[in-house]
Amino acid sequence: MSSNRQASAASPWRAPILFAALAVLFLLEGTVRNGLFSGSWNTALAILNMGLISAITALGVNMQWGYAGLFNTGVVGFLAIGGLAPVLVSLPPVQGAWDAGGPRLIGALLAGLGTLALAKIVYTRTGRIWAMALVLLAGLVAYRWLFDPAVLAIEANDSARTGNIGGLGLPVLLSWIVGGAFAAAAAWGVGKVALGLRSDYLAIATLGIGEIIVAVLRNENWLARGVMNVTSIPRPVPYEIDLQQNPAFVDFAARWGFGAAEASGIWVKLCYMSLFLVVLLGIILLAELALKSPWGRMMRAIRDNETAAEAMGKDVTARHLQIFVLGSAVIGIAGAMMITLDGLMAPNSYNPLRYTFLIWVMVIVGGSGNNWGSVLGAVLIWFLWIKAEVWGPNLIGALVGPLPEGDIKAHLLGSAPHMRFIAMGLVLLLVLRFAPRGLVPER
Amino acid sequence: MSDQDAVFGHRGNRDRSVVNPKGRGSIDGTRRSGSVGMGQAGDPFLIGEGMTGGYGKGADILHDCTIAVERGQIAVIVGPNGAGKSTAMKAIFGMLTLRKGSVRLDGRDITALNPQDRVKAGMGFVPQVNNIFPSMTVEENLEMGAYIRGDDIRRTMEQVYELFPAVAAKRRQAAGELSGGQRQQVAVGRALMTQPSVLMLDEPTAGVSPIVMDELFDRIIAIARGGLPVLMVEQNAKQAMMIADKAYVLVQGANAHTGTGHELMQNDEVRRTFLGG
Amino acid sequence: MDILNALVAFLNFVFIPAAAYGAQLALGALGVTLIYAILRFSNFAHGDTMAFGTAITILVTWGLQSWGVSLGPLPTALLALPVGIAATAALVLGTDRAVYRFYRAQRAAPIIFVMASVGVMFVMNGLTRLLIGVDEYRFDDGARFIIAVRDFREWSGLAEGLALRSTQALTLVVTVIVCAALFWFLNRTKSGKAMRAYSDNEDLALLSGIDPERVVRLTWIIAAGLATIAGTLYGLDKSFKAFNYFQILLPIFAAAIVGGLGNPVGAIAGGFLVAFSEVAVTYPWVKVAGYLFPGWQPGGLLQLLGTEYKFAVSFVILIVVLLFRPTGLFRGKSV
Amino acid sequence: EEIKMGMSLGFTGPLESMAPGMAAGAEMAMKEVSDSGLLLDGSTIVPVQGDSTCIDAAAATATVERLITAEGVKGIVGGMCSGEAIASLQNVAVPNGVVMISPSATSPALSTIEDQGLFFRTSPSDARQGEVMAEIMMEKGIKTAAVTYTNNDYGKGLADAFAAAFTAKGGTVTVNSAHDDGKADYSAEVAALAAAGGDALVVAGYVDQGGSGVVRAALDTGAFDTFVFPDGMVGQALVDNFGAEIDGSFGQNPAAEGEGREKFLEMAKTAGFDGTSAYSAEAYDAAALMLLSMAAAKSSDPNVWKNNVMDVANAPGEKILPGELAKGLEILNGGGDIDYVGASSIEMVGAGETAGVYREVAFDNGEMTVVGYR
Amino acid sequence: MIRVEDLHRHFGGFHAVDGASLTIETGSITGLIGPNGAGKSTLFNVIAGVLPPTSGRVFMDNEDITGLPPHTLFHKGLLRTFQLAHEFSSMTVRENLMMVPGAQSGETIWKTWLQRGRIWREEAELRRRADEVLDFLTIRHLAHEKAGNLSGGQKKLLELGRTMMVDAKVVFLDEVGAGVNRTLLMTIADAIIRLNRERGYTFCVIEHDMDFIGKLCDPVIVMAEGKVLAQGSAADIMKNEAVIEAYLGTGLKNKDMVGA
Ligand SMILES: Nc1ncnc2c1ncn2[C@@H]1O[C@H](COP(=O)(O)OP(=O)(O)OP(=O)(O)O)[C@@H](O)[C@H]1O
Ligand SMILES: Nc1ncnc2c1ncn2[C@@H]1O[C@H](COP(=O)(O)OP(=O)(O)OP(=O)(O)O)[C@@H](O)[C@H]1O
Ligand SMILES: [Mg+2]
Ligand SMILES: [Mg+2]
Repeated sequence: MSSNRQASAASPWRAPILFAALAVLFLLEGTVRNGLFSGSWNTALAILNMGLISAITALGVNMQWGYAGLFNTGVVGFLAIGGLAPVLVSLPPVQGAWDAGGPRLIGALLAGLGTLALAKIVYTRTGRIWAMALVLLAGLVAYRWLFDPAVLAIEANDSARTGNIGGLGLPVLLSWIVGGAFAAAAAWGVGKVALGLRSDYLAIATLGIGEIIVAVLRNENWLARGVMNVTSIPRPVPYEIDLQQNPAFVDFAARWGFGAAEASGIWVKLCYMSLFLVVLLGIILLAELALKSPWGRMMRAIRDNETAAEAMGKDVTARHLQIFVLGSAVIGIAGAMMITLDGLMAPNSYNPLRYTFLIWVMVIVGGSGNNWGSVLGAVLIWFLWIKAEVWGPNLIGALVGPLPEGDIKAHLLGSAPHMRFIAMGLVLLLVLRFAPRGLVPER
Repeated sequence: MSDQDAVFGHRGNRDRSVVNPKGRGSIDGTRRSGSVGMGQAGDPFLIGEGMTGGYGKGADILHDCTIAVERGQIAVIVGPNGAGKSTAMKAIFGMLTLRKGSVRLDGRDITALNPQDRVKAGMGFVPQVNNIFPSMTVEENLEMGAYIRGDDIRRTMEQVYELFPAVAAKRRQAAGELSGGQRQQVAVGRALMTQPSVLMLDEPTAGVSPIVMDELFDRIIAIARGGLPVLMVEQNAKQAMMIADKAYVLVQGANAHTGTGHELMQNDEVRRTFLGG
Repeated sequence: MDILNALVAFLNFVFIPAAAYGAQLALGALGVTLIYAILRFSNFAHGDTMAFGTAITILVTWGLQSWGVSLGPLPTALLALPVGIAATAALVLGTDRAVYRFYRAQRAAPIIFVMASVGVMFVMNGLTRLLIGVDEYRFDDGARFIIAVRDFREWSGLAEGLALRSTQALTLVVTVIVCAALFWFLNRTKSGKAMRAYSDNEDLALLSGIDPERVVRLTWIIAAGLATIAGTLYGLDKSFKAFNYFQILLPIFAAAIVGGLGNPVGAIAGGFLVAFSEVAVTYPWVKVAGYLFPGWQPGGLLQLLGTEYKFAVSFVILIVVLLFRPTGLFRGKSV
Repeated sequence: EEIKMGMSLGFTGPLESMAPGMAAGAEMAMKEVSDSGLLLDGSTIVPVQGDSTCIDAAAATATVERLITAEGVKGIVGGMCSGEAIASLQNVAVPNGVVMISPSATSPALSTIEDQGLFFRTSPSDARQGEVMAEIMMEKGIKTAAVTYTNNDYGKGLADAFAAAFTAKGGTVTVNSAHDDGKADYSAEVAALAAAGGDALVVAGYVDQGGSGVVRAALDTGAFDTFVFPDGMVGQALVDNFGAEIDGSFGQNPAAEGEGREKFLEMAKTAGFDGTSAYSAEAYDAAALMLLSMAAAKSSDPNVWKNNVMDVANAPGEKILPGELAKGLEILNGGGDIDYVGASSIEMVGAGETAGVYREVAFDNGEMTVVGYR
Repeated sequence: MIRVEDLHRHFGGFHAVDGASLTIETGSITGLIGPNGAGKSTLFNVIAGVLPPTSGRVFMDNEDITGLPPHTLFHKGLLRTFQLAHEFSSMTVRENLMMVPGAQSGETIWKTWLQRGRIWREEAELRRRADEVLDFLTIRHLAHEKAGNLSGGQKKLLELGRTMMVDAKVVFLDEVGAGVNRTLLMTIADAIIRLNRERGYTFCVIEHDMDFIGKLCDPVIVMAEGKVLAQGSAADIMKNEAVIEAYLGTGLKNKDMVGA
């Protein structure tokens, strides 16, 4: 079996060496200017920051897949629902929205949840489907009766600029935790329903659920303005403009030989980076502690052979639910962090290719089941994803250089942006080729 | 796998999936065969001589192990668990690469052939585990046994059904839904369908009931006496020794004792330590 | 009460479009399911394989059209299809050789195959765009309608119209033929059984004398054929746009899975289930109800959910189906 | 001097078929200025493309980050979609003090964003168009209409604005529902629209996206005969796609009275691309505006020339059409004043967006004819 | 200990278990034999909660346990092995054993963050116990091997070893002997007897090796076609005509062709 072959080939130095190589890539990106690298610290740090967020997302996916073998393809949904938190927590309240329909809206949501709970109780107590259906129907009517007017009123409230319920005006950092909680709550509901399914069937269920969550975010304007986007979400770090106007900072930058604009960009990104690193390392610490104890052993056993694990007294369903919720919470935290970094909530941008499958690529390339692997894979793949934008066209430029001028050359040069995909695909295939079990395989 | 299947039946597809890839093989089907060499004078029909090797890059499991079977005879391999019996069978069948030694069949050196080509060269094999096509019907399983045959297979199939009436009744049922013993019968039936020039069986009687075991041994004797050499691994050692023309005791990948079945049965030490009293 | 009008409205807006769309999904899902059953991974590159095959077919179609070749009422693309299939088969065989074969020899985990297929998807994606660009192309010629709305109204005197495009009919017919052929092939022929055997237990297939590489090749060729046919029919019916072929991948997967992965009949059923749930659940029944119960003036549109949620709806249906039948409508691979 | 100008457009992603036309438009303006040799003592303009992906804010931000901090561009034509444009503007362009002029981001949110005077757009905000469209329909005697919009801020904004205006004028919107771009099938949407009914169908989408799919399905099923097309739909592609099938339909798009657009189309033809492709003209104008503003400010520093954009775009001054950039540069170099009209009749108002004159078109006998302007 | 009342389990139209009623006395080692496909494994699976019964009841110590999930039954003291070994193939042999005991504090996620010391002590104890079991099964040298790489027979041993990691009340063994060396099998028989005598485990054993059954079991229950065919002491059963006809057979017919 190949498994033992590669495992034995992996030396303990593998991970440090790869991380060092990655660091060198970023150093080059920050300092060297050529066809491959941009030589700007701002670019390098910007890529790194998004890479760190991807790393946290990848950690969440790795918990679900690497530890427990749950194939969650609804990552985009949990990211999105986490992203809702900064909007609802940190945005200033919208004038008049609450009065227009707030209490009624809360009532509607409570009625909705109450109906579901009641339906469940009725079903378990009586075991009659029609009774449950009746409760659901009645609940639905009550819910719509409360919900629709409230939504209309809220959306009518200054609809061009707001039209949503607004936020609570709390610090945005708080929203990271709330984002995790949102995603965890959603995952709990999803898990209760869908975790009876396995593997590919679970995959398609979660894929659908991800789509549903995004569809809700896109179409429920009262919540976060839907496709109209929410902008200017507060930041936990200073604004560049303020820094540029702060003489002390300008002096400080000049001492290091940077212009104010450049330095302010770097400074802000460094601030973000520290915040992200704290979260990332905290999550890794907790994850590693859990993984390197009987809990981790139990999870591996469940992943290996559910039937046997069940026969050995492990409650497989409960454990699956636990890990699904934990992993999703981590993804939700990442979602909230991403919105904080972007300063923008744009539900249309949540597309599964980018936010589900690219994350999966990160986990697998890094080496599933290994936390450090996921981090490595995430930062690396994100780096490549961004750099492919430049490398692709440069590649085709180099390739068609010797061709004679003419239609074909013009056509190829015109299609150069699409080399982004080819470049990305080739890189991905190459990495998988040379490390078929991931860069840092599970030990 | 009847006891697994039951679980998956109502909870979803787990075995054949990204999560738990059971159907995946362990043999590299892309490997090409090397050339066939000459055999040595006075060789038995099939011989794996001085075989040394192991799985992948791992440590050696076989150490200079020699197994042979003559035309018309039954050779039995016994030994403690993990002695390397299955490994020796796999080595003879080309399913792991040998570091030393050679395999010769019917006057040719086939050490470099890949398993597919050994099948074409006339070898038939029933592995110890994973030896049926679970989602295909019993009948299709038997048909797959006759995959390389071009002639009419109905006659042989009838013979197999006669031998195993229990599976004949289930010929339209998916083999994965059978009981453990029934699956074993299908697996042996599949190999019989091949009409090979040498038959290799890895614990054919594991899990089958005494009455079926007797039938099976009867059949094996008949086959062997018909000229087809049979090489098998057995844990039901007492019964197996009774019918063995040649018996090998393997211990830790090396030949420990060799002789006729009768001789080994007489050998007290062998009987006590390996054959269960 | 006006049953005829209600029926025609239903046929025109729900049944026929959903059936054609369902058939397109089903054809795509067949390819996905086949790869899944035999090579054991979810092939994310399938959408882009479809796009590539269609692009080649279109290029050849243009060539044929410029020579003045046509098929009368049928689209010229049908003539170009074999070339498209051949080129696509060559491409996927090349991909297999360059990418997947390595992992097969390594006995890599299926998830690695899936990720490799994502890589292949990216490459094919770019390749198709290099080949034909990102624009939208229509390449249907021949007769557009079998039944046109206006003609139908005149002929029947009904208030409602009925349209049946030739591409819709073609899609349905081809789907039936392809499915029957595939089914026959897998269950009756020796090669088909060899493919199933390989999918069940690779090692044992090998020990039965089945050449695994031949099975793999055959699978890819069939998959390429299915992809090209599906892609071309889809393009004929709607239009060709490279980007859309990635988008169609999700409903295709949904169809393959809800039908029971690895089961061709399931793929067909799944395709129709997805299509009908998308169209029927979001259909406002007000018009049909108006014909059936004249005089009744419902307040709203009698729409269960807005079309914004159509994809969500079909997924909810899928999940419900899966909860009651966890291996899909038709028992998928489960051993 | 070599001046680098960035373009952050969605070359890959859902609107990938629109990006090349926009890039071609912008590059044409840059080439025109380069060739004239009149900008800042004969500076040449080097266009630098960046792929904003249209939907991935993070990728767009990284792209603009690269354009600005690594390539050192002096202005950016882009972003293409509102969300991505906002993210890259706020996170990169504003902190670095670089001007972005978007040809196609129409979200109202961009009007009020804190941009330090660094953001402009050459496409009008949607509110006005809704008004115009409702007016035209009323005049044609259309009292009920179904509306379908592409599910993004452009589509939704426009559809809502239209619905408000139309209702205010006494019309009825039977249904106002979204369609997603790049989807496999639009039967469900069309079935819903048909069931709601109406005298006409307003398609607030993109011609090379879902908009065409909806129209196609509506025509085939006979659900609607008359369509109303706003700016995202009006274009040669519409005629190519549907020919005589949409006879009797009409629409409007922002375009100046006069020969601006025609001239642009001609130039595009000579340059070898399709000038009618969506937002291509706006992209030309965006690029031209930036370069003219540099000339007016006599500096390529965006923090300086950002203050000249409004002047250059608006009266007083000589009117400048496409192809006359050299003339404009000469005037500006001589200290004169110009009023850039360009291909899409630029008139900047308020927070740096165009007021928009609309051209009314009708479709007859398989052709698109200009009916008038309002 | 275990009482099964009129149990049915159907697969489609096929009645795998067709009205079986039997009792397993506390403290006994009950043998369960029968032809292939008699429904023995199916019966086990129903009792162990892996399969829901079509109809019928299962009681354990007079408590109705029908349809309880396997992990609940485990905690009630009901353990089972699988006919086809279900090892945790990517874990080491020792880990396979150490994961078995329930109620490990290290299996609660927050305790892994806060109670490292306690977990460490528990682990040391578990490792000791696992090594004892490995010694007994003669596979101590494989402690660090991945379970997936074991030989067929070794996997069966591991399967048995797991039941020795905890104090069970009743253990169901599904063909522990198939593929296990006969000498070792007799040692296993001794172990089962010891567990039975010293720790009071109740056993129910499916096996086709009549030497093993004869040495170990009393009473022996014979199943055929989903029903109980006979029940009695091993010696009685081996004399029973019906059992001989359906199951035991009369030995080799081609004996004379041997040894030529
Ligand atoms: N999932 C299933 N679907 C259909 N039939 C099944 C299924 N599982 C088992 N059977 C049938 O039920 C019968 C009993 O099977 P079971 O595995 O209980 O036999 P057994 O007594 O354990 O036999 P063995 O000694 O060979 O293990 C068999 O005939 C088998 O074909
Ligand atoms: N795939 C594998 N990779 C590595 N080691 C293996 C593999 N399969 C078996 N082994 C090791 O090789 C040794 C011999 O195994 P083999 O299967 O040949 O034993 P066996 O004699 O057939 O035993 P049994 O009677 O239990 O079937 C065992 O110690 C086992 O751990
Ligand atoms: Mg063995
Ligand atoms: Mg059994």
